[in-house]
Amino acid sequence: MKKIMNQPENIIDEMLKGIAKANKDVIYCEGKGVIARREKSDKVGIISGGGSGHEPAHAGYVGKGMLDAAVCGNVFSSPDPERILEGIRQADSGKGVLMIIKNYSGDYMNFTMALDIAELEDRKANYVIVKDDVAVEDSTFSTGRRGIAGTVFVHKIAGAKAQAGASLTEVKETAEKAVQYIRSMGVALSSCIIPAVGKPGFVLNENEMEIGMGIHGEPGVGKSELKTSTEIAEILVSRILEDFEKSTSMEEAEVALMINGLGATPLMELYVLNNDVQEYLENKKIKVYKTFVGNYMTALEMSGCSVTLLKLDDELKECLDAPCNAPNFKV
Amino acid sequence: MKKIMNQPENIIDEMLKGIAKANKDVIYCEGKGVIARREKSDKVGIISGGGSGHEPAHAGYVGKGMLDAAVCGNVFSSPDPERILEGIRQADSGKGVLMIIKNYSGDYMNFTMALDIAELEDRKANYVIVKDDVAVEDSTFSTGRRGIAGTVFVHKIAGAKAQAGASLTEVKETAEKAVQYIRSMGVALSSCIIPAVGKPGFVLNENEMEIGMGIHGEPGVGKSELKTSTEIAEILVSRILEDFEKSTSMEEAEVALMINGLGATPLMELYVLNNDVQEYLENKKIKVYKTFVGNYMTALEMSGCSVTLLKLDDELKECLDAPCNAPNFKV
Amino acid sequence: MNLTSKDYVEYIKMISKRYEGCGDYITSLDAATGDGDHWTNINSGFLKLVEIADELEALSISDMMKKIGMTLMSAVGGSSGVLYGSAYLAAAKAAKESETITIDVLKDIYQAMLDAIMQRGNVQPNQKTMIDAIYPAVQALKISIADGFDEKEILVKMKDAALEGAQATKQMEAFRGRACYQADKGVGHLDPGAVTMSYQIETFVQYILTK
Amino acid sequence: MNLTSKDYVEYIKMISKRYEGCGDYITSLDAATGDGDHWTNINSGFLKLVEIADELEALSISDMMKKIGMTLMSAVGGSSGVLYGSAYLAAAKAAKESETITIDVLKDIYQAMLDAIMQRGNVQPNQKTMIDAIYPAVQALKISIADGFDEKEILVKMKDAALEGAQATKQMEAFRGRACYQADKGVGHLDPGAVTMSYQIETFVQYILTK
Ligand SMILES: Nc1ncnc2c1ncn2[C@@H]1O[C@H](COP(=O)(O)OP(=O)(O)O)[C@@H](O)[C@H]1O
Ligand SMILES: Nc1ncnc2c1ncn2[C@@H]1O[C@H](COP(=O)(O)OP(=O)(O)O)[C@@H](O)[C@H]1O
Ligand SMILES: [Mg+2]
Ligand SMILES: [Mg+2]
Ligand SMILES: [Mg+2]
Ligand SMILES: [Mg+2]
Repeated sequence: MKKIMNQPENIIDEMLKGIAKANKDVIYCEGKGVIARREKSDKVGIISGGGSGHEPAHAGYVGKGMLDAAVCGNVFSSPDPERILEGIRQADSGKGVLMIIKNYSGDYMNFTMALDIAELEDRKANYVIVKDDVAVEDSTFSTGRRGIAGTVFVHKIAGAKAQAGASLTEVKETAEKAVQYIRSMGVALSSCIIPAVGKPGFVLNENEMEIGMGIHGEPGVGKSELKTSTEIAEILVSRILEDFEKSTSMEEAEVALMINGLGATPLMELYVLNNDVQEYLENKKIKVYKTFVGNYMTALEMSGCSVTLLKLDDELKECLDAPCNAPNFKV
Repeated sequence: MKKIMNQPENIIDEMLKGIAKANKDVIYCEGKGVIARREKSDKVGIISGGGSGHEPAHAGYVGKGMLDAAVCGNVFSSPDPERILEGIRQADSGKGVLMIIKNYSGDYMNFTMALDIAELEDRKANYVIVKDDVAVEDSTFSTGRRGIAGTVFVHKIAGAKAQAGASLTEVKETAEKAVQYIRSMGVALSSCIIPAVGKPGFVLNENEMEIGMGIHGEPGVGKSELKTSTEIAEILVSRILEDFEKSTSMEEAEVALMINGLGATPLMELYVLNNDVQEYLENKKIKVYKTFVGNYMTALEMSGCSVTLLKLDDELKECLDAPCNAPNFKV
Repeated sequence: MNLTSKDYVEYIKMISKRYEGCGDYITSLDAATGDGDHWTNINSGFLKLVEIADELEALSISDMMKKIGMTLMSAVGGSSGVLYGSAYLAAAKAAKESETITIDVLKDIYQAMLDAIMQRGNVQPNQKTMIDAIYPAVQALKISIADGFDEKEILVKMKDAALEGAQATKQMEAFRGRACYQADKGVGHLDPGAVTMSYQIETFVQYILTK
Repeated sequence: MNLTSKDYVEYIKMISKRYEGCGDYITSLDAATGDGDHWTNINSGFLKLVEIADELEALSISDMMKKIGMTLMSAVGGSSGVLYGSAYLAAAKAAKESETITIDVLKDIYQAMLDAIMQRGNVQPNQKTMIDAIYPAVQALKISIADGFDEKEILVKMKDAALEGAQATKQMEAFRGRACYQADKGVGHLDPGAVTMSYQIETFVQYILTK
């Protein structure tokens, strides 16, 4: 575990200071793990957050047209309700706040606890839960699917809707629609080390990959020998499309595509994969409206990637295209 | 060497296809390694390029306000003159083309050879050579300093100047000024593997770092034990400032700062370093006008970082702030 | 039994000591099925309580429980922070009128804690969580009070139920939390949260019995 | 000697064969002081020439040299592509009027190649580059022609000078190319470009002498 850092226990605080020093449009609420927009605006507030280690998620998405605040916990650890409450306060202009939660029970519990307290302060707040990872079976009984890179699209959609002046109910409705229309899946070529654990969550041989892992070093649904980019594209996209088809037709669909790097994978490889994914989609007569290639939702120094599709309609397109000033999602 | 790819010999071609598929504003000139803007504009053309493996450099900087074309060779291998000539042709609207060359003798020879041929075609072209790496002694006798991450600032400055309608001579002059005002230096925590070589250019123990290495896996000026972020900030910035002082005063200077990741280093660490670098600069009473944190000039899967300072005057500030539409440098 | 705030704080110190001594073991449990931070979370939370022991001692039972809840919630983070936080906040409500902790107050407090965790976590027993230690303990407590056992017997039955419950998680499949993403749903591994919860209850009983 | 284009193409085939056989060795030289691709570069370039052998054979000496230069420049890439490209383009100019390659034409061709590389690379002898093989070879060629040696002796002297020159790079410090970024400037290692250049010259001489 080799890192550019000082005392490990200060890494999140120092990171957040570094973020605020890099971006004059945000402030860092020290001791609260919150990065918030400096400019307050008269609209529904949008916040997101969760454990750290996924940078640029979530602080890199704070900016006009996207998030009003990001609440950051320790590495892969949900922030506590007090921090989230601070995020809600920062984002609330009186029109209410929408919280975008990734579907982990730790996040769910902390965010909803904060919501309970916020309501005691007479604040309006509500939430959507992103569960885009099709590697895991969906379920209403257990926690079900994880939220992974697709969350970034929900930030963008909700942010644009709020910026356009929609009410909390409307913003939530559109964000919910986006959640319904997003599917992701990933493969890892190497794991990552959570400082507290000190050893990787799974170990891969030189010619192995892990299919369908999460973004916290937890193992996936299975190992396989390392496949070519063309094969990886097929494994991921076919599974995603299959899952879409259970609830919505993908015939002649238009989509936004995200090829997301998990942290240590060179952009070169992400572009090679993009080439294969787009060819696969073209063969399936699915039209790619917009493509995003880069490190959007990472897992420390994990190498590998995920593919996300967001099925678009006119409203979602408009939200996706709306101007955005967040450092890591400029439109 | 684990990579998301198909046949290794096709990786550059497939990457460039993937880039063109991700960005509808550019075209890929197949067989020529050139990514060029689709929209041609009546201004001085700006091109850059070199070996691949530095993504998003250089194709990610093709866009309105920055490069008109990027010429891409094989991994860490200069593109040949024919490819560069294609880049010149793509960028030339009749007002001439400025080539931004990183100071490697391979690049220098291929770009100037292309320039000789371009002149036979009655095209006006000229070049600047970026040599920002203060780890290596400067020299008029040998090749001297390498060009590294600071090159991205030169792209931006020259691109803005050209966009503003300046002549080839004027664009070159401003770009030269930027080159004079840029210094960089880096450390690596792990090396990278050039596919053709199959083994890393240097090997580091678990508690070692390499100071002042280049961006091709070549070793640096020395190894040391792994230092803290605060110490790394001091090592790099003090050396950069010392070097500035040889030719220009840094008292009360204003600078643009780039904290560049080499490919596999999590953003978290880059922000921690940013925090330390900015504190160091504050103590030295140097004002940071703008900060860029991210993977701008990488070396495959190398982990580590570089720090770049660009000393600013009014003209350079204006150029830095000018709108820019390149996917990896949106302003 | 008849505990004051001062007594409860003594117990907090005792459990914190115990946690300090079992770091590697608990960490290894969470590393096997989760993200490995459960011990760091819970240990840092109780260390924080020990730091503010003087302040806690001076409070009423209810206010002390509330302060413990708020402290754990913000100091611990993750899943267990909010769950313990919710539990102690609920305990504060249940103990609103109580000047000391008698066996009946204890029953109300534990019941409130159990309900709060089940509600916040949206879990049932047998889903491989900390509930599987506290749920059987509360059942044992209620039944043996109703059956008229003496206090010592009641407490021992409660403690045994908690320890057995924690051991039983080994065979369970996880439905919540990180373990449910494992291919085997964590079967074959103890749930770290259930183990630390059983320590809470065991140490509490030991404290009273050796007092 | 009196070589036609066909002869020269036979020599190209011979040197390409030789390169094919020494991949590991040349790669290890460039891996030690550079980026390890020199053999891939040069080998792929000459394979390309062998592929278009029929086309080359049919050209005049000058046109053949030009075609070789253009082909190497675009097929090889890196430093050696543009250097060999420049060299052969210069050779094409020098051989403009020549129908065959005599010893005097050879002298002009090699001199032109040497000048082109030195100019394009901005290098002098003793700077640890391919120049250090071709420069002494051209010197030997010129002197031994002037001294009136017979052709065989001239060729052998030229070849020996090239081989010795390549060996001498081991002690030199690099001023250009990647080796100059090494802390020791590459001292103690042969320059890969000088070695492959010496093979060019040696094989050329062998071809003529065994023809
Ligand atoms: N939804 C839930 N309801 C009840 N307990 C839960 C729930 N989710 C997790 N837990 C408990 O929390 C423990 C893990 O706590 P901890 O490691 O501190 O948090 P995290 O899982 O966020 O890293 C699990 O062992 C389990 O007992
Ligand atoms: N400026 C130069 N002038 C002459 N020869 C050079 C120069 N730079 C490099 N070389 C030669 O090129 C060889 C390396 O070629 P190659 O590995 O194909 O290119 P690259 O260095 O671009 O990877 C060196 O060994 C050296 O002989
Ligand atoms: Mg955790
Ligand atoms: Mg090379
Ligand atoms: Mg945990
Ligand atoms: Mg080389």
